[in-house]
Amino acid sequence: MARGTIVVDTNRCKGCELCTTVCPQQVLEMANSYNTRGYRPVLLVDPEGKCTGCTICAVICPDAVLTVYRLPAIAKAQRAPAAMALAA
Amino acid sequence: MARGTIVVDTNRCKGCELCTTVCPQQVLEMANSYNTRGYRPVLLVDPEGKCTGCTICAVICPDAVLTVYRLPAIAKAQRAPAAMALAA
Amino acid sequence: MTSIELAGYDVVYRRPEALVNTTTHYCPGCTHGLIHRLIAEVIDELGIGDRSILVAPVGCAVFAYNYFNVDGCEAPHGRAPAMATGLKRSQPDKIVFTYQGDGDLAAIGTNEIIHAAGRGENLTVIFVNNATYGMTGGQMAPTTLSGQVTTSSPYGRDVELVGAPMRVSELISTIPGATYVVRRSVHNVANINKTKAAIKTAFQVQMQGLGLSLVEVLSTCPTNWHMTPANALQWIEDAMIPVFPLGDYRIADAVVPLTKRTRGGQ
Amino acid sequence: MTSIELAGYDVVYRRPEALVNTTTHYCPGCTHGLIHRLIAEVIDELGIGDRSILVAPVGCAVFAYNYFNVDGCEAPHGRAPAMATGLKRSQPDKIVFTYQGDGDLAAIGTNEIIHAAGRGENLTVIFVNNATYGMTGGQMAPTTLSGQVTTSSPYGRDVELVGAPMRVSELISTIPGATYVVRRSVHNVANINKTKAAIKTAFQVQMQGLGLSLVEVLSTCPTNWHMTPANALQWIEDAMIPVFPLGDYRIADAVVPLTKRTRGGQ
Amino acid sequence: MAKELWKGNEAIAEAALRAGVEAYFGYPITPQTELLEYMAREMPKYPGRVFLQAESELAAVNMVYGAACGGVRTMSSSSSPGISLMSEGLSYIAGTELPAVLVDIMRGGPGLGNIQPSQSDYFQMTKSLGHGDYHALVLAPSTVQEAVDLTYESFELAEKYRTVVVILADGAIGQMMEPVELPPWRETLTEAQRPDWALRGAKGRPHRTLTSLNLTPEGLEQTNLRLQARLATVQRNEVRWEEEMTEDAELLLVAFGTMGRICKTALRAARRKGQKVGLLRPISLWPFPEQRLYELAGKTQHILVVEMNAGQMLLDVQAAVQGRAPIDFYGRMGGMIPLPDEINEQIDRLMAPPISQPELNQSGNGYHRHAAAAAVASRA
Amino acid sequence: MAKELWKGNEAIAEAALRAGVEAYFGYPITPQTELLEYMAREMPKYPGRVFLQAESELAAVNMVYGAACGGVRTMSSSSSPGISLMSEGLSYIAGTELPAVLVDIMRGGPGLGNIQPSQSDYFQMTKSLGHGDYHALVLAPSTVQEAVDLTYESFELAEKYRTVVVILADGAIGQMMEPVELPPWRETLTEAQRPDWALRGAKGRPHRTLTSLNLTPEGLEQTNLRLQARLATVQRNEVRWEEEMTEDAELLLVAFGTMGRICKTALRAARRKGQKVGLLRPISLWPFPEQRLYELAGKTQHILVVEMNAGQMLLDVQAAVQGRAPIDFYGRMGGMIPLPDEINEQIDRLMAPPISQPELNQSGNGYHRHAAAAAVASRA
Amino acid sequence: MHEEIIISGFGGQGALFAGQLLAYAGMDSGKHVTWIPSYGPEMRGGTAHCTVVISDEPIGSPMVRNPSAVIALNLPSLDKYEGLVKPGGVLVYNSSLIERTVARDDIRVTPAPANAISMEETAPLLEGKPGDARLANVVMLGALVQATGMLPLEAIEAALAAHLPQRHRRWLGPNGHALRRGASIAEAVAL
Amino acid sequence: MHEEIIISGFGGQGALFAGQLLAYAGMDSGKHVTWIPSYGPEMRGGTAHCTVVISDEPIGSPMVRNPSAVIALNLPSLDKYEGLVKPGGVLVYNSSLIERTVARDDIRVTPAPANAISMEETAPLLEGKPGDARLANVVMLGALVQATGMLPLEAIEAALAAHLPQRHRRWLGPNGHALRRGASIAEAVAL
Ligand SMILES: Cc1ncc(C[n+]2csc(CCOP(=O)(O)OP(=O)(O)O)c2C)c(N)n1
Ligand SMILES: Cc1ncc(C[n+]2csc(CCOP(=O)(O)OP(=O)(O)O)c2C)c(N)n1
Ligand code: SF4
Ligand code: SF4
Ligand code: SF4
Ligand code: SF4
Ligand code: SF4
Ligand code: SF4
Ligand SMILES: [Mg+2]
Ligand SMILES: [Mg+2]
Repeated sequence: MARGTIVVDTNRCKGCELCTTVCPQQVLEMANSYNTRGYRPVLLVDPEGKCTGCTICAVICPDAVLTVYRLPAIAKAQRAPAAMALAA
Repeated sequence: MARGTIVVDTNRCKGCELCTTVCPQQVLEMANSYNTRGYRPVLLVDPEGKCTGCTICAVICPDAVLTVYRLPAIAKAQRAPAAMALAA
Repeated sequence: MTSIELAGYDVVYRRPEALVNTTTHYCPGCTHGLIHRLIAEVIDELGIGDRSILVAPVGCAVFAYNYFNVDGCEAPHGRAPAMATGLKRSQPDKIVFTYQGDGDLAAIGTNEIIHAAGRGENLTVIFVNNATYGMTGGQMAPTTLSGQVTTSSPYGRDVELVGAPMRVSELISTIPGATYVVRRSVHNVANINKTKAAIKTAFQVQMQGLGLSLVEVLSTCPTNWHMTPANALQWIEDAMIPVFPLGDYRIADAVVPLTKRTRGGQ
Repeated sequence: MTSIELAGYDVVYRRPEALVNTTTHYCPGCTHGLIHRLIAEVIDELGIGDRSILVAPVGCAVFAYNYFNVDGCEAPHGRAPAMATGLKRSQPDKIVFTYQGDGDLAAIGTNEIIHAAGRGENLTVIFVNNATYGMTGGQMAPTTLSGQVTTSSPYGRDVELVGAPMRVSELISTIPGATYVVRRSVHNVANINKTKAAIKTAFQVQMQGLGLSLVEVLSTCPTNWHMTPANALQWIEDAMIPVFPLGDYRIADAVVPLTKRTRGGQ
Repeated sequence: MAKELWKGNEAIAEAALRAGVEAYFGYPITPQTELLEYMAREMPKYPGRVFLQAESELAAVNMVYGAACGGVRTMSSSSSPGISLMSEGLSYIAGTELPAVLVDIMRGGPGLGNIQPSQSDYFQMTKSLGHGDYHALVLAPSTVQEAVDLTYESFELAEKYRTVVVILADGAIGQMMEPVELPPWRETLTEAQRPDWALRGAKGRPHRTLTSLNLTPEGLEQTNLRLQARLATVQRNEVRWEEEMTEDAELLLVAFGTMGRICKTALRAARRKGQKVGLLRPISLWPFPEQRLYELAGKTQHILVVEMNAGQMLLDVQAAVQGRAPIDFYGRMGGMIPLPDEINEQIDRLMAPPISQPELNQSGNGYHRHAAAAAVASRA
Repeated sequence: MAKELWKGNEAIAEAALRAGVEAYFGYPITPQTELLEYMAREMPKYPGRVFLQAESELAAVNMVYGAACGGVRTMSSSSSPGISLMSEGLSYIAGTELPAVLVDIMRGGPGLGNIQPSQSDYFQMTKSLGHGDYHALVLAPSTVQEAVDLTYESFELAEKYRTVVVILADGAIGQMMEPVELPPWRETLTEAQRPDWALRGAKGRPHRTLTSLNLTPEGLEQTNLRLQARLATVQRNEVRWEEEMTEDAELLLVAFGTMGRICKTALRAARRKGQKVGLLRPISLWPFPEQRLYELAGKTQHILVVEMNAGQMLLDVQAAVQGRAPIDFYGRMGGMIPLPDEINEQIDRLMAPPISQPELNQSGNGYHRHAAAAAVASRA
Repeated sequence: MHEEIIISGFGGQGALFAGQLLAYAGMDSGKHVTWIPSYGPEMRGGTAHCTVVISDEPIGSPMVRNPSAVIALNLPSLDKYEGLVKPGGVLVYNSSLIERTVARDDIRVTPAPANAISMEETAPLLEGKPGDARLANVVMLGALVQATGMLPLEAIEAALAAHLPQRHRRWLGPNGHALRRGASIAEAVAL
Repeated sequence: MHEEIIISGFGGQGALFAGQLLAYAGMDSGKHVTWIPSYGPEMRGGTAHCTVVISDEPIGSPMVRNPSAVIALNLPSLDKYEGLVKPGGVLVYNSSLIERTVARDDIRVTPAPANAISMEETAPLLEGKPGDARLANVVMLGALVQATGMLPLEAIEAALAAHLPQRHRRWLGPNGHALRRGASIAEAVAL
């Protein structure tokens, strides 16, 4: 089980790619298919379970598309500073 | 002959008394009669020829009522600093 | 909220309650949406969603009232601070905030913001500076940068002819009634978080009745800048910040404790 | 001019040519007339009477165009800087100046002056601050002092409710396009002379195309202040100057030589 | 209650206070300023009510817009140039279907004009208070008492129809003193009484939105149809006028506001001379009493419209009369007021047939023109 | 000269350039913005000409006012809400008797409304472009070519009558492309050609003053009489309209601008069906072709006014027709445009007697009402 | 009855207040009244006048061209209104400031030395200083009311008592005197 | 002749430009023409369409409810306009993006695989990258012009040569090809 994961509200993603540019684990990619609004949404491609649930992708997303999850214990110990305000 | 003198454009004076408050020689008084606009105009009352032509009265007059005269020689020597810009 | 629960995981980030569960009309990558989200998060955190009233501008954010779970209305172009004044004066227990673009606040509506500040109205103003008129197709704004090509400055903004970019925070901070005036940016995660903290302080200033609070946010317009969203963020850093330095332009004495508390509270 | 010659005497002061040979409608002791005279003297000294255009305000000075021997027109309340912009842009060889009260410039017309400054319009603005709306019978202006009783602040201006007096020179001086921004007063002879020097510099700034010049002049309204003219001058010194400190608020580098020259030339 | 002598501007302000106005926003302008000044003095005496001098009329109307969004009784007042500055805001208020009251104490125009009484905002007020399809309900008092009564009622009308109600008077009514009986004090609204569209914070209910924007033509058409339907109701319910001696009138005077009352003096003088003159004085200028005028036009020989302007209500008269009687106009402008003797001169002229009049005939002081029916046909 | 395909907004801008406009001041607003953007691109190419984006429409109109004081050919353009903000300034320009040209590319209202084509500024433009007694000369093109021609001519008209001339079009004309033949380039004025009232510096002559202020009612009345006399001349000289198949028309369509041309399609369809339908398309909305309409009303059975609004020109039609024919109205609002099939439906309805129609009848899509004659009499 | 009165003088001579007194008195006597001030082109100072109509009937025009009674407090006012008084009307003028006489013989003319009377009546309250002209308006009003008989003098007195601003309270007595002296002048003229 | 054409697609598919080409070609062939764009409620993106009228007579309404010819570049456009085409009219749709067929049998329907053709025609100029859909609009226009015969194909070619923006000059050749290929599809269908 990865330390973190995300859920993409696919039909609300506008494919702006901003989250992909900031993810420290580089586990985000643009899909090749289109969503109902005609955009290519982002995908979590994390076969190795690298996502830390750091929330950085969610912080930069202009469209509040992402929900971020973290394993409880690990979450407490390794919170990234950038995410702190948002987790409050 | 006094060093200076003034001419009051009597019908244009509004009797505000400002000139009387600033004349260093105290030679200005308000008339007891009224001008055509219903104001009591200022008068030069200078029997002793004290007016220096310093222009101070004219500088403060809001209604450009006063013309100031000075004897040429004296004028050059004794120009008051306050009047300089105006005499330019 | 609609976010799903995942067995074994805690939710560490989810859409704020105060943000309506819908898709905005903003262009992909436009940071209007991001700033909306930050405001919604602050409203949630302060628990003021049921007594807040938004005054939306004329500009790309004209539909902002559709995106917040708070009461909202729509001002004529530039007049949001006057409308907000009418609302706040007659309902002083409400939290009234305006959301305004640079055309709206820094061009047609400069008078209204200056006098709302002058009167020290208890209002919060979120001022979104994207250096252009987004909604009407990218004309020159007072905040357009020197040399920037827009549809109404096709040869680049000529400072000789139309003056230097207008610096709103600098201007408003000279007015005593504006007690909290800061400039922030959303070009990266660190600055996004700082922006959110400032927005929170701005609302708290109003909650304490300390006067007008204004947060200027440097924001992108990828569409009219003709850039990718990522390049647009970069352009904020490279081109806008040198002209519009980030920082605190006025923090009145009464407001200082609030800024401390917000920082500490994070 | 009409002044008489006196045998043996030199005329050391006479009405300026640029002042129309008529009586103004101003109340006795009102310093609007005095400021008019200073402007007229400057126009004479600079020899620009035949290429100057005045934009009069709505306010007590609404008839100012009747008092200057220069072409003149009348702007809607507060819009003089916009009208002047239209005149100057289409006739750049003319010297265009506005004469505006504090209601005109600091209330309804704040947007126009800020953006004229923002664009660096080559205009000269004489801003007459008498802390009230003279023409309409003495209502509160943005520049009305704290506690000052007016017909629309009958219990005294309450800073808590309507904010502190607006400081125009401070505000405008933050705008780069306004290259010469100073505050002067006409409450005594020394200050009258300084005011005149500033007005002269302001016109010279325009003649050299250096941007917007603004001279704020603290002025009396004996009628609505309910004071004698002499007491009104004293009130400027006692009550107004502490709130509106005299001084040079912005002298752009390019303007500095002009201020030296003007001083030297006196 | 005993009558008191009140100045029009102050009486209107007092009537608004008694009607429960909670928020007043305005900007000084002659000849309306006493109204603002009265509010400045009186409003602070009532807790929870707001007086604020705005930085401009533009700001004032948008403060009213804001307060109105909250379901608060609110108003502004101004005079002609100030009203022009409000037109965008008023159009927004109309498009958002909000109630608000506006007092216009008209002065001479166009432009800065002067501060004398005039009726030259008739068109602005009845036809196009800004862009878009809407009308305000426009009420024109001819006495200070009527100004009080109409102001008092205006708030209810505004709320009932979710519309802007304008009290349209001229400087004469603003400045004159007359005996007045003041209406009783009305309570301001409690929270529970606030309208169900008001923005008061989304506590325990979904959030609400007030806007004049609708990007789809279909949607905006619906807004407009709703607006027009409401205006049609106003047209059915709120037409007001006064008549004097119309039964046997061979010449019908039509005049509103100050001009309406001045015409009464002329009417009486004419009747003393045996001339059968009547008067229709529209009180609601929008909706205009077109139906009644149409009826009266069928019974009279001639219509004379008198205004303190170049002939603005005249157009509504023409449209209502539909050719059933010839229409003449007499007016004065720029703050000049047609006095009874001038009007009687016109009456004498018109009642001495045959009438033959050039279109624009500036003889003596006044500005008169023959405006309709036969005359139109005979124009070049 | 060969025809080129031009977008309305840009063609108007180019026509103004060719007419010698020297100073343009404006503020962006859809659906007019291309006009401003075209000026931004082209003006800098001509030395001595000025393009300036103002901080608001309020500033823009006053920049125009300033430039006009100098006897300079000047103009602005905007769309409905922006025009509302100009009303004070326009009233000043009128009161100062200055020439200026204004283009209004109308959109849906009231308030912010939307950016679809509409004709809902008719009242604002023809009746009260601000406070006070005045009218602008209002010209309504129905094609891009006509927009070009009228714009080109508008500057001369403005100068001849010292008045504001309005080019009133809707978003459809602003946005559409049509083949256009452009007029020749005209020189801008030399210093010697400047009008003798222009403020150009008091060199070798007494100083001049331009103002709309006159504190004495007698003085302001004179200004107004001068203004009215000039407007009367305009009414004599400048009435323009187009007619199609009016000779034998049993039903007369009256429509302007885009609506006028759409009615032509309906007219042709009706004629193909053997219905005797004609069209009067007013081109000058002020002065309105009332005389011609009065004549035609005497020859037709029925009049149908069609507008992209709730019935504004309708009032002028009613006033002109004077009951000589029944008048019906069909309109759509909020950016909806009556298309030929809807109009033909109305024609069919009206040409199948007997007519009996409730006052406000919202059936199907459109907004129609029976507006005059018998109907008025039968109202409650 | 139907009276149309114009009261005119320099700004500061109290023409407007005299008119208000008349209007109050008329109202309190159960009449219809209107009071309307008129602004000259001057922004401050200049002349001030008001029109008062008192009538048994509801009042149509509050403005009049040909008043039935005029009070002229100064020469410009006399010049302006002398010719306008309705035949049979009353003209009261301030003979303290106006030296010329009135030519018309179809109206009743009452010269009243209002300033002089005011000086006499005000002097006692001005502690040694000479009297001033502040009561001239009331003297004239007394003369007018008496000359026309439009209202009982007591009505004016009551209006004075009710409407003299608080800060001028101590002037109530002298005002009453001034009013009566004005009335007695008119009486004398009428005899 | 009198043709009323609607061209509709996603923003970016070039519907408006295709309409302009048609208008230019019509004008240069001596016809009366109008071109009018139509805005959806979307502020950006969404659908874009335009109406072109080409006629021997001066044009009345530039808007039409029932076009004589329609180009549908995407499915929403087909859904919207399929039912509106005048009986006897022509409907050309982009079969690369639209999988369904058209039910009406009172109009002439031409499916054209416009994206596919565009890919083929653009690939050579895109240096190794796969082709893109930028010429789909011109393919469709070719098909429409051929199917209706409203104008000679050469007129469109000339319009392309005259009005293709300078920066797209190198695409002139491929545009011509795309146009002809569109035309030949329509020809095939017609046979
Ligand atoms: C009175 C008026 N003028 C002009 C417009 C047109 N208009 C709509 S939005 C806008 C500018 C928006 O720019 P900005 O405020 O910077 O917001 P952005 O779209 O960039 O977020 C303009 C000029 C209008 N709606 N009303
Ligand atoms: C649009 C508009 N609003 C209000 C007024 C009324 N008005 C005339 S002058 C004035 C204020 C003048 O005050 P200020 O500018 O300070 O000049 P001052 O008379 O004190 O010199 C106002 C509010 C007006 N003429 N036009
Ligand atoms: S939570 Fe962090 S690691 Fe996981 S996808 Fe988002 S940015 Fe990448
Ligand atoms: S930042 Fe948001 S909208 Fe953009 S691609 Fe990522 S999830 Fe989609
Ligand atoms: S010139 Fe000087 S001394 Fe003479 S009167 Fe004037 S102030 Fe007095
Ligand atoms: S300062 Fe001028 S106006 Fe005043 S009293 Fe002296 S001369 Fe007269
Ligand atoms: S136009 Fe610009 S500001 Fe507007 S939504 Fe698109 S990217 Fe954002
Ligand atoms: S009212 Fe005041 S500002 Fe106006 S002229 Fe009189 S004293 Fe001067
Ligand atoms: Mg912007
Ligand atoms: Mg002032």
